Amino acid sequence: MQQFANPARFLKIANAVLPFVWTVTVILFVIGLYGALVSSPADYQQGETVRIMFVHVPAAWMAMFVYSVMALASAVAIIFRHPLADVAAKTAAPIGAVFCFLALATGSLWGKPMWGAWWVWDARLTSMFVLMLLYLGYIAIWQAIEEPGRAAMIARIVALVGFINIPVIKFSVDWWNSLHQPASVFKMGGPSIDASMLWPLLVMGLAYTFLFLALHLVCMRSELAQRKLRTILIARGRAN
Amino acid sequence: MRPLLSLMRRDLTLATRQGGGAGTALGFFLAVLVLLPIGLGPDQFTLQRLAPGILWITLLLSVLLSADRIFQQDYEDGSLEIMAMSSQPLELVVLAKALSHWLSTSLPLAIAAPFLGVLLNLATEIIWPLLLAMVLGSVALSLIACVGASLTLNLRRGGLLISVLVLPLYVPVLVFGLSASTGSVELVTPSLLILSAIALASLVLAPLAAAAALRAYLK
Amino acid sequence: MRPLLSLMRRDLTLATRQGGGAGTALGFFLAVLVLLPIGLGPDQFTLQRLAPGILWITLLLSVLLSADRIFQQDYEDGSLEIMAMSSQPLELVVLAKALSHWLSTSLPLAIAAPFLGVLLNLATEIIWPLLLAMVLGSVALSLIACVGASLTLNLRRGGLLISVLVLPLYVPVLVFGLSASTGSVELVTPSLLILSAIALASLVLAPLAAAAALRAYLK
Amino acid sequence: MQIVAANLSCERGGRLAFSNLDFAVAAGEFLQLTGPNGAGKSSLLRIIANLGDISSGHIELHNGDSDLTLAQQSHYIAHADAAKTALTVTENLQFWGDFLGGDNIAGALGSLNLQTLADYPVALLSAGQKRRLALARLSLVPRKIWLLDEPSVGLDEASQGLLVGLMQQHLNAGGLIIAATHVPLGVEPDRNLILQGKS
Amino acid sequence: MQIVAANLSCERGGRLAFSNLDFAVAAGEFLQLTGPNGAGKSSLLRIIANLGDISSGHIELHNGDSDLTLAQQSHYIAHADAAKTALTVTENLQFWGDFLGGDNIAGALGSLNLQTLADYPVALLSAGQKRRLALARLSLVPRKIWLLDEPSVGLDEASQGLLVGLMQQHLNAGGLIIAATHVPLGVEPDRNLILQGKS
Ligand code: HEM
Ligand SMILES: Nc1ncnc2c1ncn2[C@@H]1O[C@H](COP(=O)(O)OP(=O)(O)OP(=O)(O)O)[C@@H](O)[C@H]1O
Ligand SMILES: Nc1ncnc2c1ncn2[C@@H]1O[C@H](COP(=O)(O)OP(=O)(O)OP(=O)(O)O)[C@@H](O)[C@H]1O
Ligand SMILES: [Mg+2]
Ligand SMILES: [Mg+2]
Repeated sequence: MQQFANPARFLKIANAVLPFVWTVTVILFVIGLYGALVSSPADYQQGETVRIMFVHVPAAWMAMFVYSVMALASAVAIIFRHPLADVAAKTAAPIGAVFCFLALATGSLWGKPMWGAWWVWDARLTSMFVLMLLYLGYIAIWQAIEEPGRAAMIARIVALVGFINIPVIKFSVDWWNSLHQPASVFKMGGPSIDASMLWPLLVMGLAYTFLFLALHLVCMRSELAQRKLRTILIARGRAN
Repeated sequence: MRPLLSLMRRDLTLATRQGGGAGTALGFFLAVLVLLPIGLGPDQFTLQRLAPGILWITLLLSVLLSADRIFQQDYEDGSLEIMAMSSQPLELVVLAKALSHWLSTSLPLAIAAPFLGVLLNLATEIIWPLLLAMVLGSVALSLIACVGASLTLNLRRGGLLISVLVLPLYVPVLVFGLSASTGSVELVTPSLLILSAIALASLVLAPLAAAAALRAYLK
Repeated sequence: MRPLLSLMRRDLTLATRQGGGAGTALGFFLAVLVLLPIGLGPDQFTLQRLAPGILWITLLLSVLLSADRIFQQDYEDGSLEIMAMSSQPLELVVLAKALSHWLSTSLPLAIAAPFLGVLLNLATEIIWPLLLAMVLGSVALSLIACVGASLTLNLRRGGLLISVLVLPLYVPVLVFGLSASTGSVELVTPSLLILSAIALASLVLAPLAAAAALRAYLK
Repeated sequence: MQIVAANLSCERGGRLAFSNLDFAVAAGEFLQLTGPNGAGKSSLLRIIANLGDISSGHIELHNGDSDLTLAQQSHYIAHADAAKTALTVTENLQFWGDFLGGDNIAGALGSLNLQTLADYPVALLSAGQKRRLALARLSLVPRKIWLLDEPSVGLDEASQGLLVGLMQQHLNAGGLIIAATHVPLGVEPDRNLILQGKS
Repeated sequence: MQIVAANLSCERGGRLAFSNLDFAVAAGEFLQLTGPNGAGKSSLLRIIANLGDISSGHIELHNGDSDLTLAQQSHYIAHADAAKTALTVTENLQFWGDFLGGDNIAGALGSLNLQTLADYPVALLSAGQKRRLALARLSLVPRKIWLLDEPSVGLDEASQGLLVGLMQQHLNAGGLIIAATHVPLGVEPDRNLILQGKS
């Protein structure tokens, strides 16, 4: 893993794979959206609104996935002192926040017809809301602390401490009584939703994942560029 | 005028640089907003009925806690002494700091709160009266909070003591703010007028009280 | 052992001398307790039903806000540096400070709260389960608050940022604490066990996290 | 212009810091306050800056600017540096300039050669660099009266030299300086007031 | 016992404070750190006290107490006084005594004659009196290594004399002192490390 340590090499790799990642993303979205909007039937009770699912569910998955990535990166940063880990965690946060917001927004759009309310305080929605807060808090920390090294360490701790929330979201529906759909894809004994809906859902999930990968690489690249710039400026300030 | 404007500019800069001004306050607002439904139970109709009250209380707390250290830093690093020595009346200094707190924190919250009411599915026709009442009320809230902050300057546990002193003063704002925002649908209600009266009164009285308290700490 | 005990003694002394330890916290508790019924409407039955939730939320906020500067003073006057240099592991220092905060503030609140419930005409048979749950929960609350305090050490606006970081962690305590105190009349419920598990976990994990954060600020 | 104090006494924390103090300083003069810790040097300076209470006696400014108080015509450099750590050196000076009604930022930076640090956030400054920023206020806004509490603390040799230069210049320009110190400042005091503390 | 540093570099706030520093101090020796503001004196002391990060190089303690770290065998007197204003002088010393494992309160009070102030709340102490309280820690708990950051700041003549006495005594007893200062401390340094800052 140390061979990626050197940012220069990372940049080389990133630049190499990015075009590939982008193309895969586009292709997956095309297939997924076709499956979601055209081939799959409207739900017999939910009607056309069911199609929101193909935006909502993957977004929700990503919101949790990205936070886990942040937590993992933070752990790596603490254990292996890997120079890129902090950059990875820091740049993942805003992207994850957007996914989280998307899940919340589409969810509440879906909620209006389904539950007759934009928002209900059931376990999953609440914990998802809390996840949004954690994203905001994490981002705030990076802004609030001037000294980079210090900010990095504090941010790692925030990410790891907040990770407790992820299992809570995943299993909240089973713990507390909830209006929300129980897990129907990732659960014991295989998925329980119709195949015609399942495959587009999974493809969309994959598409989202690649989208994240692409965006993440781009953000990491610019973050590294900024840090380079900063050190140069400081060196100049030191010189005169 | 220039001195006070520069003071406001400085405080606004500081608010955005350290701990992100309105952002953090908004975060706190949301955090409390999560706790209340969990605590009070998720029942749709109860929440809808309680929504305005919940929003007002959350606003009160956010403003109060965001203001608790408004003078402390200036006191500890000696800036306050220099301002007190200058030819600027301390009352105006207080007013300037209070206004920049209002701009950087209370006003954004007051504007955001009614729309966050969606989370408690607040009845949509209340949004506008609520917005108006909160914007007016937030002026009073910021100024009263400043009085509390000046009274508890550099006390450890200031954060709590200030609440004990200030929350009672918040009661009128809460009462009239609530009735202004729930009482009726038309915008201008008697309560709203009383609320504006309170806001104006605090604009005059709060700086006097706060400045006096600050002088006491400086001597 | 002696060093940590002396640290606890010192913190308890300070808590009583500056801003009056439990007194202020209790004041804040009461202030919020007055505010909530005004905001939520004085309707007896609603209040009675909401009483446990209101008490829990007020407890959460009081503990959180009383702890927000628990490390700040030691950091600013250089005491923390000397403690970090000493042969006492920083984790134990944190634990000692957390415990003295619990003794001086959280515990008294947790004991007082159920009886203050009468103000909201809390059903009397709930008092004891509530008391038990709150005493247990307050341990977790104090420790988690310490983590937040260490993360936002000496950030201006720390008081708010801490809430954004900590309140999410408070949610489980609130949920299980609430169901432990309202769920049923017999004392030992599953929720109570989970609550104790949370308390124990935070006893172990919170000092680790807080100490790491403090080290980051000292370097 | 002259500052005259007649049997001044000061009580702090219930104890008499000093009593029956008499002194007079005229324009162009430098009054140096010395004496053991706790003798009341800082307290005296705070009193002159109208930041402390007089228990008895009085202190007056003769033929200074009549529509300004003594404090309003004075610079007071205390132990605290009155600088915001989140702002850069220039931003801090900019603010004090606007607030106190002066705009000689370049001069202020130069006076304690802070030019190279102009764009650094104060959080990153060392003890002495912060001190220099505080002293830069002296050249930022012109004031007739300087009240300095241990001004040379934490300054390196070079900066101490600069400070001496500033003080000399101010005295020659008809300014008035009252400074408390434990170490010789390098400027010959015209008058020396020795406070005898009991502790 | 000996402290040895080999091409030590320190980066603070993204800038290099100093680089490739080499020095060695043995028991009974006094190493004096001088240099312009921002040269890195305080940073170096913090590094030795394990309160700062080393960017490169390393620092070691040879044949000291093997089961204690360097920091654990050191006293570090920084600019902050590590005293609680709500407690009295004695209470503060009492606490540090218990915490650091020493009990020579009387000796500590005497060492900087604080006896008369013993029962004053620290809130009522003057700048130099607070400083003396901080320095009293040196005699409160015996430690082989003293790290002093501008220790004489704010002390009156008498106290400066006491400090000199303490340092001499410590050196004669085989102690080791590293002190940063801008003014001569009154104790002849065995080694003098001059840090060249650029700003
Ligand atoms: C703002 C409101 C909502 C939020 C925050 C939200 C959040 C989530 C989350 C976090 C997941 C991922 C769960 C997991 O992978 O275990 C999810 C999945 C899902 N949501 Fe929502 N949701 C919301 C509203 C809705 C609504 C209104 C519906 C439709 C009635 C809905 C239907 C689903 C379905 C079917 C899944 C997939 C469950 C699975 O396969 O695991 N959600 N939602
Ligand atoms: N904030 C305060 N409140 C009450 N009393 C104080 C305060 N500060 C100082 N004192 C008392 O007033 C007396 C004079 O203090 P002051 O700071 O003026 O002494 P000083 O001459 O400046 O000493 P130093 O040389 O240490 O600066 C001291 O005895 C001290 O106990
Ligand atoms: N808290 C800090 N964070 C980041 N950088 C700092 C910090 N404190 C000081 N620095 C930087 O590190 C360098 C060394 O600072 P340091 O305090 O060690 O200097 P010093 O030699 O002690 O100066 P002085 O004589 O003024 O005390 C300075 O250039 C300063 O800009
Ligand atoms: Mg003094
Ligand atoms: Mg230094």
